[in-house]
Formats: sequence, structure tokens, C-alpha cells
Amino acid sequence: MTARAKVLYFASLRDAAGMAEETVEPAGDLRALYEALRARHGFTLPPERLRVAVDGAFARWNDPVREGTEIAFIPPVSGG
Amino acid sequence: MTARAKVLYFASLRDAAGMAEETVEPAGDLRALYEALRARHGFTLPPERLRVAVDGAFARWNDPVREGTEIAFIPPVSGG
Amino acid sequence: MKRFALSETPFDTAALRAQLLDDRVGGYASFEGWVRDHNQGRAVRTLRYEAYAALAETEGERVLAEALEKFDVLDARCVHRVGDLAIGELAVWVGVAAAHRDAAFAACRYVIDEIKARVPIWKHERYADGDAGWLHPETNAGEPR
Amino acid sequence: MKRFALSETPFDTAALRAQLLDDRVGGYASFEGWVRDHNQGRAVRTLRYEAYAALAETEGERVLAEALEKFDVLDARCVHRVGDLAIGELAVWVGVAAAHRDAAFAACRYVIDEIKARVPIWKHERYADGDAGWLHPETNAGEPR
Repeated sequence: MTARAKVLYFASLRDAAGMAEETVEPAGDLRALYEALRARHGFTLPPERLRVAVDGAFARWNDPVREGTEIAFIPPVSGG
Repeated sequence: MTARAKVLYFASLRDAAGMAEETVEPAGDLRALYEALRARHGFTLPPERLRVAVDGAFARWNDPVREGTEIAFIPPVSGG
Repeated sequence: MKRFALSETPFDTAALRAQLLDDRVGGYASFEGWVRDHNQGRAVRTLRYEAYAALAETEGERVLAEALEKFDVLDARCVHRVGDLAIGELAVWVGVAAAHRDAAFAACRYVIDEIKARVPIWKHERYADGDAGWLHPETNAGEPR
Repeated sequence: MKRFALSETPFDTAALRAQLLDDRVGGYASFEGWVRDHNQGRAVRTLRYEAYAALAETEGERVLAEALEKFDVLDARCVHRVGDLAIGELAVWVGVAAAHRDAAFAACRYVIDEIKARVPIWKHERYADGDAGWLHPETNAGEPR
């Protein structure tokens, strides 16, 4: 299982996915991964409105998905 | 004594006058009164750097000195 | 040093403020965000903040480090609540100590603006009409500040 | 309603802040001025504030009324100490409650700036070198803010 990658969902993404996290097969870049998950779960937010983080640090959409990492898609924030 | 006017001194004006208040004969306007007191006590501040108040409200330098009033010369403030 | 924290329980601003005061401080500016009973015209009943804690803490520290670098201040702190909050509860606190007030105000404003724009914390509102949802603002400019 | 006060004794900012909070408040901005151990390069040992109380109270109220009129805020208060203060003591507190933070910050800044510029309160500093004197700034622009 450690050869796979973990995806974390927050806020409306978690509600839409119906889960807080899932594991995925590493393939392609982070943008392609999001688009695949968006099609699967029906996320309405386009990637332009999100940021993406890997292992607790902001990452680039064209970074490859690496085995054993923890990926988070960050919808527009509303703290404060 | 109520026919005279009272003058209040604050901060450096009080230190220079050596008193917190004194009574004066009403004559002329507030500017003339300040200049007379300035000459008497050696105040260094010119009237342009002061404001003047009568009976607890800001007044104009060319207002006459009226009997029975309480006059305050307000040096540049430094609260806060 | 840790200058940013998430808190799952109500916290004491007096204790936080006391940590910022020393003999060099001339000006202390602070900002507090409270849970209002309305938002964009709708009556709010309850509110929940959720964070991606690991990244929120890193990014929050970064915002405070930037404030210390950009402005002539002595220290700055921020605490943000997560979990369920009632109307009137404190959601976020920012405190800044400086020799003079210009820098204290500017840094305090910078911190709250950047925290709201960048730190992965999300607000879930439940309205009096029964509706509920996560807030994902289009841009920060679109939201009243 | 009295929104401005002079205080001859130390005062509790938590109680003052509590008076400003209600369910409509989204943003609370505050400023506190503390007695620094130095001023314009000189080591300060003790400090005294004196006020022309009758006029200070009138003018302070006027400043707060202006802030409520100029900015979209719910309420604002200010308390200024008079008498002898030690290093590290609170000299002035301003608190502003608003629905949104823009107005809270702007009004808070307006109040402290106008209080410092207009309200008849004077600061007397006694320096470590034995010298002492009243501060009568040339202009407010000349003084660090």
C-alpha cells in the first residue's frame, strides 16, 4: 500500500467525495490526478480555483504524482 | 472677584508661570491677554503654537476676554 | 518560535497579549474576528472551521515571519479557532507589538489579510433557513473586508 | 453615552472590550499605547500625563462621535490614563467593533491619531540622565507614529 499515494479532501471536496481521504495509483501529474478525481466524484471546482499541496507543502500542478506521498487539494480558503 | 477672569495653566506653561491658575482683569482679546501673560511669565511658546479655550470649549484668539470666564491656553498636546 | 497556532477550544487573548509586552513596546495593535449572526445578508445559526492543520501551521508561521520582516515590529502572534463555534465566539486573534503605531497597525492588517487569503482554513455556515455550506470565496476582493 | 474617559488608575481592557461585543460584530480592532523605556533616543525613567479634564472629555467624545459617523462601525471607545505611569504601563486604549475589518481598522486608526493630535493631554518625561520636561511636539508629523 505504501507504493500508492494518499489524497486528502477538505471542506466541499470532502462533502462531494463522501470521504476525507482515499488512495490512488501514482500516474501523470497532479493536475491529471485532480481531473480524474473530479470526474469520478463530480467536484465542481476547476483546478484554477484550487491550490495543491504534497506532504504538507504547496506544490505545482505539473509536479508528478509520487509513490508514498500525501496529496491535498486546497479549495479557496475562508478562514478569519 | 467674579468680575475678573480666571486663567488656567497646563504643562510647560504652568511650570514657567509657577502656578496652575491666576485671575486677570478682562481687557482686549484673548491674544492680547496671552501676550501680556507671556511677557510677565516668560513663556517661550508663541500663540501660533497654542490653542485657546474658554469655559471648557475651544475659542478664537480674537474673542474678547469676558468677566467671570475661565480661560485656558493649550500648549501642543502630547497624549497617546 | 511558534507564532501561529490553531486552537480547538476557546482561548484567552489576555494571556496572548501579555506575551507580547515588554519595555520597548510603545504600540500594540490587535484584531479579533468574531462569529457574526449574519453573513452576506443571511442569518447564520452555527459555524464550523476546518483546517488542513499541517499546512495551515506552516503557512501561518510564514505569514508571521513575513510581517516581522516587512514591518518594524517587535513581535506578532496569531491564533485561529477550528471546530464548532457559536455566534459571538472568537474565531481569530492577531496581536502585534512595536515601538510605534504605524508599524503595529500595518503589520496587524497584513497578518489578518494574509491569513484569510492563504492559510488552509475553511468556514462552514449553517443558516437560519436550514441551508448550509462551505465558503469558497471567488476572490478575496469579492468578500467584504 | 460616554465613549471617552480619562482614568487616574490602571484600567481593565478586557472589561472595556466586553462592552463592545455583540452578535453583529465581525471585526474588533484595538490599539494600546504603552510607556516605552525610551523616546527619541533617550532612556525614559518615569512618565506623567496631565489633562485639561473638562476639555479633554468633550474633545475625546467628539473624536469618537466623528469615528462613528465617518466609518461603518458599530461602536468605539477610548480610555486615556492621567497621572504617574511606570515603564510598561498602559497609557491609552482604543477599541472599535464593526461588521467588517476594513472599517474597524480605519476607525481605530482615526481615533488614536485624532486623540493624539487634538485632545488636551500632555506628557511629562523624566529621563535616566536626570533631565525632564513636557513634550510639546512641533507638529504631529515630526513625531514617529
